[in-house]
Amino acid sequence: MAQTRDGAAVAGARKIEITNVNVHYGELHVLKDINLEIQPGEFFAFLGPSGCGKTTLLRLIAGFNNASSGDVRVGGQDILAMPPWKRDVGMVFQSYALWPHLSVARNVAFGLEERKLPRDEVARRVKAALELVGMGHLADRRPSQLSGGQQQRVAVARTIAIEPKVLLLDEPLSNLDAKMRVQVRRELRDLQQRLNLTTIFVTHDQEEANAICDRIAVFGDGRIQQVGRPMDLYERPASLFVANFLGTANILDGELVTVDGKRLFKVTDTISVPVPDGVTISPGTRLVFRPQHASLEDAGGQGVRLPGRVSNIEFLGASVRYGVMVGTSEVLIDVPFQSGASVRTVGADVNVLLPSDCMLWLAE
Amino acid sequence: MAQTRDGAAVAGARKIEITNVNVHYGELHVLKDINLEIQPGEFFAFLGPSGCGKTTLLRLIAGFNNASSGDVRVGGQDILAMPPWKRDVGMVFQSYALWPHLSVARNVAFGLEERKLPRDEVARRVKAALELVGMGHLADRRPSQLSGGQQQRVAVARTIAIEPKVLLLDEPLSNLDAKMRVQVRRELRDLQQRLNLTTIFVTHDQEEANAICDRIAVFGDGRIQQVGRPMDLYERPASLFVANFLGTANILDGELVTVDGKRLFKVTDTISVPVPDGVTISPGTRLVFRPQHASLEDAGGQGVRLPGRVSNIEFLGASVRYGVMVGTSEVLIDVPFQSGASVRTVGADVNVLLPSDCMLWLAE
Amino acid sequence: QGGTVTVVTSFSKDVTDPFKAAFEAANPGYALEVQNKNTNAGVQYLTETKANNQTDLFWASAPDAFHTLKANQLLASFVPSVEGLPEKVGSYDVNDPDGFFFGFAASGYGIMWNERYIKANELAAPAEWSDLKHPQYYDHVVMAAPSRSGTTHLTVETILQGEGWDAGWGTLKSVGGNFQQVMDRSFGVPDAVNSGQAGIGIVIDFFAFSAQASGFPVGFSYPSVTTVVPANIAIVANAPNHDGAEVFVNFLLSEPGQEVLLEPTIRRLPINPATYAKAPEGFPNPYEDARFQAMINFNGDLSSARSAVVDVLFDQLITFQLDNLKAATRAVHAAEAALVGKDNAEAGALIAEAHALIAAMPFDHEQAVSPEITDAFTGGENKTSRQSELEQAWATFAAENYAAAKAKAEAALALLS
Amino acid sequence: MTNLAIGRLRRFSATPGQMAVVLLIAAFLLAFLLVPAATVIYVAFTEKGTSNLTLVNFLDFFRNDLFVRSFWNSVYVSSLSVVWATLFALPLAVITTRFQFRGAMLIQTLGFLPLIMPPFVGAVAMQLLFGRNGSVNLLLDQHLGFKLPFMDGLNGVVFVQSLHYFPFILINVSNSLRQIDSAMEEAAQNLGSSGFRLFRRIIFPLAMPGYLAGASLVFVKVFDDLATPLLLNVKDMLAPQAYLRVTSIGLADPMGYVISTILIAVSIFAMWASVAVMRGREYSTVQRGGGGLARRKMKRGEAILAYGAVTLVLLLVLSPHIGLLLLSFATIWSFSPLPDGYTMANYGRVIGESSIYIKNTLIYASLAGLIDVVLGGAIAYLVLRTKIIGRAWLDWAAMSALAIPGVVLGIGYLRTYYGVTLPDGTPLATLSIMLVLALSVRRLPYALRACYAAMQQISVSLEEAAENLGANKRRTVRRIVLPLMMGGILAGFVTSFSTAAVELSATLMLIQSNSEAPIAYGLYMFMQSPAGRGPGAALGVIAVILVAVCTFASHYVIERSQKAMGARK
Ligand SMILES: Nc1ncnc2c1ncn2[C@@H]1O[C@H](COP(=O)(O)OP(=O)(O)OP(=O)(O)O)[C@@H](O)[C@H]1O
Ligand SMILES: Nc1ncnc2c1ncn2[C@@H]1O[C@H](COP(=O)(O)OP(=O)(O)OP(=O)(O)O)[C@@H](O)[C@H]1O
Ligand SMILES: [Mg+2]
Ligand SMILES: [Mg+2]
Repeated sequence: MAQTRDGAAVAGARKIEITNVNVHYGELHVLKDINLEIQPGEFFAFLGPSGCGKTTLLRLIAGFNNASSGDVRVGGQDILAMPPWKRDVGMVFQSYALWPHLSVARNVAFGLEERKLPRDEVARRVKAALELVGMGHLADRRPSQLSGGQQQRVAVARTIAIEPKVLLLDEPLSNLDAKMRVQVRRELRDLQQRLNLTTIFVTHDQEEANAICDRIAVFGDGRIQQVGRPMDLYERPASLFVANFLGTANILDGELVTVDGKRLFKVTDTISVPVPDGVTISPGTRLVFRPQHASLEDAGGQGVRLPGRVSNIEFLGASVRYGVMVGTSEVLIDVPFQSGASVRTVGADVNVLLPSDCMLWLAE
Repeated sequence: MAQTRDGAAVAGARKIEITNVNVHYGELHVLKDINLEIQPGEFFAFLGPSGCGKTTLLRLIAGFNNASSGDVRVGGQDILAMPPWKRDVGMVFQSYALWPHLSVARNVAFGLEERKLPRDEVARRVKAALELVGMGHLADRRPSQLSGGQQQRVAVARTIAIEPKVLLLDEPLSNLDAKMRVQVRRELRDLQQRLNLTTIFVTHDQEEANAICDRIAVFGDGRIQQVGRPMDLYERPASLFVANFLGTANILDGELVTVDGKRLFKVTDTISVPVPDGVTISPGTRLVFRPQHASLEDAGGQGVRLPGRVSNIEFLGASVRYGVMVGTSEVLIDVPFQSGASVRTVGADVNVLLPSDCMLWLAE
Repeated sequence: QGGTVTVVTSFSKDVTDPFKAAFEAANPGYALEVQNKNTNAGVQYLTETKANNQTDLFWASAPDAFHTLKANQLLASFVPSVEGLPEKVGSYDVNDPDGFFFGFAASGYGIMWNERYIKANELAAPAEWSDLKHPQYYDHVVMAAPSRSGTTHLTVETILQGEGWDAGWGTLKSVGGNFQQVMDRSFGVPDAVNSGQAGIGIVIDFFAFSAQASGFPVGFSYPSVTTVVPANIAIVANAPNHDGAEVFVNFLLSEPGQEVLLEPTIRRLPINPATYAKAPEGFPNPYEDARFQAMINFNGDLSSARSAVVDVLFDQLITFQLDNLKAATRAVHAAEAALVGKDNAEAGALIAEAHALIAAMPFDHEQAVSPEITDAFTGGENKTSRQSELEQAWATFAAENYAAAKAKAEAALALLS
Repeated sequence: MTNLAIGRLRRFSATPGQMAVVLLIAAFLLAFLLVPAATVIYVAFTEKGTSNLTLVNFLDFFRNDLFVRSFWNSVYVSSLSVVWATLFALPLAVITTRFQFRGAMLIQTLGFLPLIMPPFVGAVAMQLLFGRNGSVNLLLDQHLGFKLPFMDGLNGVVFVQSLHYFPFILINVSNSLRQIDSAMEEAAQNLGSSGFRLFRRIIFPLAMPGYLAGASLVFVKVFDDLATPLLLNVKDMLAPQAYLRVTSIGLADPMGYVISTILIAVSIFAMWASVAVMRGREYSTVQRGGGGLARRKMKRGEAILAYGAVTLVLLLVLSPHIGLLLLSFATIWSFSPLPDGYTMANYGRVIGESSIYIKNTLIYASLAGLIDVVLGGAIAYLVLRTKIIGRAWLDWAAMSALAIPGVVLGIGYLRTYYGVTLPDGTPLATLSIMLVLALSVRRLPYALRACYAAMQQISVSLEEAAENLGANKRRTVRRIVLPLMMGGILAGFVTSFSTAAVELSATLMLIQSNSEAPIAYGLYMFMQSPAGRGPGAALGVIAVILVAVCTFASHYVIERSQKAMGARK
């Protein structure tokens, strides 16, 4: 399980309270009644589809958007009336926003110089921040002479150099390769722990969110859909939207029928799944399960068997993802990949084995 | 296994041949002796750490960099002397490069208008391209009114709208959420198949590269380290660099000792691994294996057992990643995660079980 | 049928418009096309366009411009049909002896002042040239540079010929010590006086008359020794409408043409004596007023021989040395004021030396026309140094003398206090 | 080896289209600037009275105290004028472009007016207000018993020049500021920067192309300007010295042209220096899609301060126009704080004749402005976006126009083109198109610098994207570059247009008839007589209003296109 912090407020860490916030861009209602409480020193993630308002909320906290209503408190202080430069909220911009006229080192030094730190202190911290993102050797370049990923790392370094009390990271690792990403996010996590920063991290990489975040808020359509610890969200999504958004989910539509007093979820005429007791099925409720929770063997084991035919095979590295036509829907099944193990071929008839404790019954 | 194309040249598809290319930025030698042949209609990926020269090579093909030596042929034609606009090579820029003064629709229409297509044809194709990336409803916005991911999708739409013979995609999906990314990359793959485009795709997401690309070139330090089909690269990396870069790899250092006439790879004083016959061990050779190829049970099974202690646990969604201290190195072991299954705790003593056919012996 | 008569002139709209109207009314079928350029630009324009001349007439004040044009064969000779025109006005010939240009009006030089200005500064209205040397006018007087204004050049030359080379320069420098500024165009002088930026200006009469006519609070007086200068018109060589040009010249010299000069916005002295009959009360008449006859012998040849020398001398000794000259003059004024009522021979001698230093000239009147010097300005063969070297030498001479004069005056002042 | 050579070759080669443009521009500059100017200025290199080539005249220049003093005076005045102009311009530019500020457009227009001060009238009006017996000093003397020498000596020239030419900085900096992606500012604020420090460290450096364009124009223009020092009767500066020498009859000596040559050399050096400062720097801020161009709201205190500053600066810089307006309604204004009486008669006198002047002015100035932005844009593009050999020479040649006095150019035109005639015998030089060409050559530097600054701020990747989608260079320029630098182009057009509208010296030399004359010529004719002063002022007011309306219109367009670029919020 991911290590989760116990959330105890450490001296200096700031709590972020967002109450009933609404944000409009002109006519467009972008954030709708956002309520969120982020604990002091928490590493918090925003997840959500493209364009759902994550950046907008970060910009609001940093002071670059106006709320049409609602309150934002940081460390107990209402900050909406405060100018951005007084908030001590560091933000890594999604667009980097590096200054083209300054070298990498001077970009990073900027915030420190604004804080009037002594020169050698500035130099030391610039160096440290750049080392942290593996950019120490390019300190004298101009941003335009850097690759995309290098620019992104400078943007990260520039913000963490000032060690703000609140750190807002807007997809700070999207243009980095996996190795670098893991490395930088570890460093970020360490820094956050060491300095006890309250951190909000926007990412599209769920694995990343799971790996380093204490809690996650899932955004959808300008609202917060669910807030919780990574595993909870994955295991107990509150809605179809969340289930679907967090990791791949197979979703089977069907209707409730009662045969011989037993409740069945009828997917097709020939395929039905028994509904466990205590589950309420209303119209619109779907059967949801994860690809890696089902398996393809017809070997014994508790659970439901759905007959199907392999329609697609994708190699994911550590596992093989089979697309299996069950009735008219394709479900995805991940099978761990073992070197030399035999791989089924497209068109093969298989049974999808579904452990009953892995079945979720969710409505929109 | 991923479906691979058979690479037969279909009419119209262009082959890309890169011969002995060197590129400098001033003094900096960025690309070193690049040789690469990309088959007509192939979906080809560039993988490599940040700053290794992927974008540089794409820009060279598109006509925005100069080679200090070497040749680039597209469809048999030397294109280095050709101006960019005659190359029919569509590129999605890593920085998007959307035009701020034009609306989304006009951004996308640009290339079509340049081709002097009739108006309704332009409108139709703009619509189609925007729909393809899920941006149909925002056609009238200006780029500055879009979220980061939306901008990125417009950049993709703008390039695919012109259906160029060669498509260069420079991290076109990095700012999209997983769902959207899967959807768009499917569409890209379909388009590529349908129009038989030769496509180069730069990505940092190895899963992505594995899932949709026919072949991958791994870049490192301005050179091509290895070219091959995804599974081959994963299974048979040519070097430590590639093994390490493609997916997580556990790397154990050690030295060859011969005990009782049997060759052993001595990792620590107490831990040694028998070296299979036919493997040559030179100084610098390491033992490499993938986290998901090892397991933690001490249940029977062929292979090598390394004693260790759980030092870290990370939840990855579909599986749990254990860090296990073996001697002085930490190795990572992925164990598929089953809801309700018991999870080991940090500090527990375990054995790492290593099937002998999963061991790789690689030098730098 | 008469066609368009094109005239290049330096006269302002206020002058040309009434003439245009009167001429076109008197000569139906003719149209007067006025191209307004300042005198120098006009001369240069004619010079540059001579190959394909499109201009019929050149019409301006400064006689030297006409001399230049004549020398470059850019003018056509002509005998006007108008009768009864005099030969001379004041000490000047009215017309070019060779018939290349004709005086159509005369203007006298005098002193113009702003009534409000002199009242506010408690100055007396000056009447004579010599008054302008008086310390009370320090920093109140303006004048145009002779190098920039042909009419001013004539005035300077008149003074030099009238008083002699050394005495003339002495007067000029004494007055110059009271200058506020030296203007680079003749109209700048009345402009400064009209607006009250300067109190007193040395100007041609009509500037003052027309300013008075426009309502400005200015006064004007002719000094008892004054000079009157003609304003001229000439037909350009190869004029496209030569006949029309002749018609205009004749009109200009005829009575109807001359009467236009009496308009309040123009106010120049007609050249045709008959016209004075129609002049308003108090209008000066150079043919009867004795003051204009005072200086009879104006040597035109001498004037043109040394014109460049005089202009450059004026600039180097006064215009570009104004700060030094003023500083010396101020010191002398202070010393003289302190000396009043005291008997201090030593101080008196020092002051006299200071005066002499200010008045001193780098060379005498004979050298002024010697080929060694004049050729430096024309590029002739006899020059011993280039113009720029001469200028540098004269400027140094002036600067050193003024500094020395200042030192002497200050020494005198120290003795007196 | 050969490959390497090909690589090099590729880098330096240009498309045939670009070559053609270079040749065309070079031909234009040669025909309408260099050759005409050379026909006059070559005298500098000859011995007087002969046509022997010599450099002795330049030696004389440095041996002559007056010239050396003039040189340093000019340097002093130009440098100080840049400082003051900067102080006037920056607050206006920042407040009106980076903040939500009511009346921003109006202020931009008003701040621009000083540039369109017609000759003579401006100086007269200034003297009436600030002269040693101007309104201010008369009032001071009356009430406080002392006077301030605003307009005396070199510092007077600095005062007038910085008021006159600060719009160069204003308009170019404003345009640069408009181009700065708001994310640049936000990132700085996020890191704790605000207020003046934010301006000094981020905003101003990013607006550097515009500032350098403006400041170098001010420097060079003041260095080369002869009218203002002469009208203030300061003669020991370089440009007046050149003018006095060139225009005095009988002084056909080479020194005037030697000074002109030195003026040109200094101007080119200053331009070179301003470009050298920017070399190797990046200013394009459009990254990853661009964040839009937000304008901040001002807080109450800030707003009061801002309005106060703006009002103060405007009052100061518009004082000549206020004076002009008073003068145009005045009966008599002499040695008094205000005119004696007011009348409409001056307007009555000019209204009839002004329509022809207005028409001509509009035609000439807008044609000249158009030619200028076309040439300026093309040169800027060649310099910044291509590697064609000699592109910098085009730049410098065009800039040298600043230093060539109008009379010299006018004479040069007559010398070069009067002999050339149309089939019907009309000399080429008498066509009014020649006047337009002369005006456009003289104002080309303004448009060029504006276009140059604008282009420096456009990210090259935007052009690359267009080429990648099949647009060739020409189409890329038309569809991407031009729209993006529209603000700069308009800025250039407005400066060229409005200053061409009041240009006099070349006009006076080339104008052929009243019916073809522009308004500046009309002004000149009036301002030569005492009675003409009022009507002249009235005509001046008409000219100012006319140009102001055009300026306002183009600001309106800039503003709208900026809105279209999509401001956040
Ligand atoms: N204009 C430039 N001048 C000098 N060096 C440059 C320039 N542009 C890029 N580089 C350097 O060249 C190298 C390759 O850059 P490139 O953009 O090709 O990397 P990349 O593989 O695309 O990296 P990323 O994944 O981070 O985008 C980098 O180390 C970068 O710093
Ligand atoms: N200036 C603007 N004017 C109008 N709408 C805007 C503006 N900026 C953003 N939007 C819209 O607001 C919504 C939220 O944008 P936001 O940038 O917060 O999304 P996001 O969650 O960060 O998305 P992404 O993951 O793609 O970056 C989007 O639908 C976007 O189109
Ligand atoms: Mg975002
Ligand atoms: Mg890249």
